[in-house]
Amino acid sequence: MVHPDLRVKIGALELKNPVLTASGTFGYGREFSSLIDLDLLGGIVVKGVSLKPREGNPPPRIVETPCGMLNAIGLANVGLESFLKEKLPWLQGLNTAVIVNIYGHTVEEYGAVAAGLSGVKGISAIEVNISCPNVEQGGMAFGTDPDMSAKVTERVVKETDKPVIVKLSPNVTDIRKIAVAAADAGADALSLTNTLTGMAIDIERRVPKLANISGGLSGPAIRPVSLFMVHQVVRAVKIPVIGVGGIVDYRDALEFLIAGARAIQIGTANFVDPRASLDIIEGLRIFCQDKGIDRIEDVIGTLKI
Amino acid sequence: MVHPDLRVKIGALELKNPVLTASGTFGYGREFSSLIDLDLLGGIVVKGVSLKPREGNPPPRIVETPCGMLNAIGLANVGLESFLKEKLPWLQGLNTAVIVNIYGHTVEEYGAVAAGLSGVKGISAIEVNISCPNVEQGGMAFGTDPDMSAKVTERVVKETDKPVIVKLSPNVTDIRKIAVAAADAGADALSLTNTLTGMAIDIERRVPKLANISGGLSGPAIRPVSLFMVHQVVRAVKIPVIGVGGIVDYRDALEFLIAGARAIQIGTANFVDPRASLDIIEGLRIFCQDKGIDRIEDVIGTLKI
Amino acid sequence: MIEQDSEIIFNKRVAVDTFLIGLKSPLVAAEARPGQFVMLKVGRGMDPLLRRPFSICGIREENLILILYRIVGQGTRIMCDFRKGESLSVLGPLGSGFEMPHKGDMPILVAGGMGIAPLIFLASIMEPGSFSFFAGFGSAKEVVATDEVGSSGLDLSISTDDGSAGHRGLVTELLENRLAGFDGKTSPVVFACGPLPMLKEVAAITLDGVLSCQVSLEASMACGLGACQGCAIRRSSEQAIAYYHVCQDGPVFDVNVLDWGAL
Amino acid sequence: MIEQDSEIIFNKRVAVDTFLIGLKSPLVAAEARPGQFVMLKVGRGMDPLLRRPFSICGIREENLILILYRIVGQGTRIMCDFRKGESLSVLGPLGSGFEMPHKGDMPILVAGGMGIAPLIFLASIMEPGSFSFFAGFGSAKEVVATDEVGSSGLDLSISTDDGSAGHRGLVTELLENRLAGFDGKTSPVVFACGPLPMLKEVAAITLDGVLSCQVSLEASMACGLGACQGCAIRRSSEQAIAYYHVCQDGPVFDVNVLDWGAL
Ligand SMILES: Cc1cc2nc3c(=O)[nH]c(=O)nc-3n(C[C@H](O)[C@H](O)[C@H](O)COP(=O)(O)OP(=O)(O)OC[C@H]3O[C@@H](n4cnc5c(N)ncnc54)[C@H](O)[C@@H]3O)c2cc1C
Ligand SMILES: Cc1cc2nc3c(=O)[nH]c(=O)nc-3n(C[C@H](O)[C@H](O)[C@H](O)COP(=O)(O)OP(=O)(O)OC[C@H]3O[C@@H](n4cnc5c(N)ncnc54)[C@H](O)[C@@H]3O)c2cc1C
Ligand SMILES: Cc1cc2nc3c(=O)[nH]c(=O)nc-3n(C[C@H](O)[C@H](O)[C@H](O)COP(=O)(O)O)c2cc1C
Ligand SMILES: Cc1cc2nc3c(=O)[nH]c(=O)nc-3n(C[C@H](O)[C@H](O)[C@H](O)COP(=O)(O)O)c2cc1C
Ligand code: FES
Ligand code: FES
Repeated sequence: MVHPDLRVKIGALELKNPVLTASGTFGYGREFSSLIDLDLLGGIVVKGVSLKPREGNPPPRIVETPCGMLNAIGLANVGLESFLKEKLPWLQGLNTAVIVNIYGHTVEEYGAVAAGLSGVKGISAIEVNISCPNVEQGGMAFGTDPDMSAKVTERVVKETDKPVIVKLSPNVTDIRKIAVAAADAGADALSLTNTLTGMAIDIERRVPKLANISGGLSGPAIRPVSLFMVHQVVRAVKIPVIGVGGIVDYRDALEFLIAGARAIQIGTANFVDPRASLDIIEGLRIFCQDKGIDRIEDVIGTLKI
Repeated sequence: MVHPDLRVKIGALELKNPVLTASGTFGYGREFSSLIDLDLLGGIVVKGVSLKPREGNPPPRIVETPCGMLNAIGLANVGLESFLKEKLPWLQGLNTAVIVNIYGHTVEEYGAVAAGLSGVKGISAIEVNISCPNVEQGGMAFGTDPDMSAKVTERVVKETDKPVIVKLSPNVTDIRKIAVAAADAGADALSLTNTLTGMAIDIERRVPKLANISGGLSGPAIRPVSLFMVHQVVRAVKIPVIGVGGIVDYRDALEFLIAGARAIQIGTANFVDPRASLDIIEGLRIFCQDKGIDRIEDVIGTLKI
Repeated sequence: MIEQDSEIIFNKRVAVDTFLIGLKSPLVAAEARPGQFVMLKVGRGMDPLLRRPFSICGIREENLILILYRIVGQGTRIMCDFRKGESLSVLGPLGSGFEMPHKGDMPILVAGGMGIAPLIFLASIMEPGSFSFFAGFGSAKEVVATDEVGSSGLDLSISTDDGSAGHRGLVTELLENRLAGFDGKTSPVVFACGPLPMLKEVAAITLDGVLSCQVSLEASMACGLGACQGCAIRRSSEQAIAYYHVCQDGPVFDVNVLDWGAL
Repeated sequence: MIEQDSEIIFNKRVAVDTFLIGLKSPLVAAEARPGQFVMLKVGRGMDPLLRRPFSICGIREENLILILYRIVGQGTRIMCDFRKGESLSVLGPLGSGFEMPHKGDMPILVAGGMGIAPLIFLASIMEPGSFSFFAGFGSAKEVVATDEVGSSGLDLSISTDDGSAGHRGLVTELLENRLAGFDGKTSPVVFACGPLPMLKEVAAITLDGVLSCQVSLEASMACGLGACQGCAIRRSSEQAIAYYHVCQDGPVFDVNVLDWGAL
């Protein structure tokens, strides 16, 4: 049997395989470099970068929940300048797609970060995290409002020459509305989902377990929710969709690909098993071989309903 | 140490303890009667009753997911008439609160079921499931729209003399809006949450694992999401809130009580362990004893933030 | 019906990927009839979450229930690591069980794979020699030796898909051969359990020949108690409520009451 | 740093609710320094999901790492059931480790409860008699005998909260007594690990006395690699990035660099 072709295209972005690591769960790649060969990955989505450095939320920042975890890191990051100076050069030495996840507190900030990454060598695409609080609009998240999602998308697309992936929040009544808004505003692709908002309480001390009160739920627990949203969005927009949420093995990855995602991201699973993404790539390869499938592209969107 | 007082009041409804069994997970009570003493429960919420009998969705109807399960039962039930004739008489023999969960496809249907239960002996309250598709409005669920939620609530309140509990869907951008709408429309209490919508795919056959394509996610996986919504709603409305979602032991129950829920419902845990609700009652009792708490009421809403 | 923590008395491999577990569950054992099943809590944490249904394969020494199982996924993989002395929550006995054959009937037991489990229990309470027992497996290494499962002396005719043991071919062929030999003096009554394709074939054969036949079915289950309505299966007749619940109305059904086309 | 499946060579109870597990992890063992830790995958399914951090308590026979742990919750309860021959994924060695004392320093090791684990490792590579070692426990039945953990001959002074073994009172009292005895010729350097209240007291004592002191801290961790930023802990100084990450910048910190008020 020939070696199956795992390459996928996300619009203009070509990946050697459909497996990316999710933002915030893989640092800047380097943290995992002594454990796995990063060049085998389809790509790395780095931790969200903001215009200015951010210290993040006070601890405790994480807590485990059944088959999942809550995090309230608070988008701690080194900021655009340090990212370009201290983190990017190392990433440029890799032979895999590097996607930079960005966020801002205002449309302008999003634009400024996108502009700062525009034209920079070694960045394959920009992923726009629109699931963070919008201070301008009184604390509502951009990602829960179609108009604001469109505004952010438009601005980022205008400011950069890179493919723009808009990352959607699952905490909405109808994710298709946000998806369509972002697509119409010029997004090249969508990734979904980010975390579901959740909470846990310390019953002894009667305080929230996270200093931030609530946090984002990730891990296998949320997989059915993310998968359903991917299923819905794939049928609502024409641009490519990247599936994220609770994927821990190649079978989970296949669920998203079959539903129509053109690539997938591995988040929390990286903590459980640093080799998870490589094992998934290997699993997809073997699956294709066993089934006599030449190209992983032939699996994408093959759900029968 | 004195015996702690576990009684709680949900408006006019008095419960011997805050532990109810959740609709759809406990049948009509009788299914569990040879396993546990139902009279020890705070109450039983029976399977959703509709005006006419419903056969439900084709199988497969359930599938397990990490720390949870998806169900697409399709609200199979015997219908109002048979419920009153065949199921209720047995329930009337119990010494615990019986709450009847109802749903309809139109506002009128909700009203008709509520009217049919009005004045009937042995029914302590009505729980209105507004998380099902609204055929009149083109398939959107009542429970995701504040106006429709208010309309259904108003009608049910008008048609019955029983306390009305409105059960909210978590599949919304801001559950507080729906909660406020239902409260303003006259609901006596709210219960939340129902299931999160999710999906699973059979990768061998490339079909959804549920015949209905999507289903409702329940179980420990969703607990952080339900808890956060309870936390939010308790702070947004003045009427009592009942917490539901992923509770499997007394510690989970305490998280909801501390967040401000005045009672809790046990759903999926009944399948895992038919004694779950009784163990939770016992756990709450021992917790109170150990901490020297006289009344469980003193635990409710004691979250420090 | 009861839910009780039950001590594992043994858990031994009896064929490839196939184990027999003995659970000390006196109250379940006292009530159990062939065709009934139990729901076992196999996970220690909450993953896997739900109980797993297993037919009762036999009762030993009044208080032991035997379960024959094959490793197919997460839950059964956990089970095979269980050791003597550990304990497990057993919920049961559940479901309806087989209706026993009448005097003068000639019972024919037809098993596919793990479908042998409830039929071993059924056979164990019937007169030796008074029935036929056919069991199909994939290959010789999957064949469960009946003396391994405490039913020594059971006269079993085996088929395997690859012919590595017994008849080469389908177990339904053994059934058909046997039926061809009937003289009309005794009436054959069929008891079948196994994978769906096999049961469909058994249904076709017995419906066609207007023979009495009971099949034991599987379905995804959450409660096992008739409470969740998760285990629905389509009835043949057109009635207000179109579904049976496998856990409560079954798992054993008369072949006539099901909508075989919808299965 | 490496991730590898490691065979369990033994897993024995050494005090009440306290176990010592020996894992065959040659690559981790080869690199490990006192104060470093490993992340163990303890769940078989996905509940519990995350790895659990444990200090390395010692290295034996070049390829065995020892972990001393106490049952406190779901993960450690699963661990204590692990048996010889099973295996476990080990990720490590992680973190910075202790900075070794200089010649002429007088090391004082101060442990509370399971905080003894990394200090046993530290003591094992220091000259016998060249340091003091104080360990506090709740009561006698929690006391870990050092020869049980392969460090026989280790001269340990014990305190217990209830006085059932050794000094009655806090282990920090033993530290204070010892410090009172210093003559100024040698400089005491303190190494401490234990529950936060104890570490705060050690910090107060050593900061007050302007003594060199390293503490090993705990935090909730997801990755252990510096990738998730989950294990943040407030720095004392005012800088652009206000947090250290316990997994990467620690778990061992100089007492001066932390914001003890925020802990
Ligand atoms: C009434 C009844 C009696 C049964 N008796 C026995 C018995 O005596 N011995 C025995 O070995 N098994 C029996 N089964 C099947 C047994 O319940 C499943 O094999 C078991 O639940 C699988 O659990 P798992 O976690 O290992 O597999 P999972 O990880 O849950 O699933 C692994 C694979 O097996 C399939 N599968 C899971 N459950 C079933 C099922 N109920 N029917 C068909 N396929 C399934 C899944 O679709 C999946 O492909 C019975 C089932 C029922 C409903
Ligand atoms: C760097 C480091 C080294 C450690 N070394 C050891 C060691 O050598 N031996 C040992 O027994 N333990 C050690 N611990 C603590 C150990 O990681 C926890 O006891 C373990 O993770 C608990 O897992 P669990 O599933 O049993 O408990 P859980 O069910 O997760 O929690 C049970 C209870 O313990 C508390 N708890 C859980 N984790 C921690 C933690 N990290 N710190 C404080 N409280 C916690 C929880 O809040 C909860 O109240 C170390 C922790 C760190 C961060
Ligand atoms: C610790 C942590 C930090 C995260 N940080 C970011 C981030 O900076 N930007 C972002 O878009 N998503 C972030 N996410 C979300 C993940 O990228 C991913 O969407 C989510 O975790 C769901 O995938 P999973 O279930 O595979 O983890 C973070 C998730 C975790 C667990
Ligand atoms: C099989 C099943 C059937 C259900 N049927 C109903 C129903 O008829 N009406 C309703 O309001 N909720 C129904 N629910 C939702 C539960 O009452 C509960 O809100 C939900 O399962 C979350 O709680 P849990 O995580 O404890 O199960 C059903 C849930 C399950 C699992
Ligand atoms: S499994 Fe719940 S009704 Fe059959
Ligand atoms: S545990 Fe992830 S950064 Fe420390």
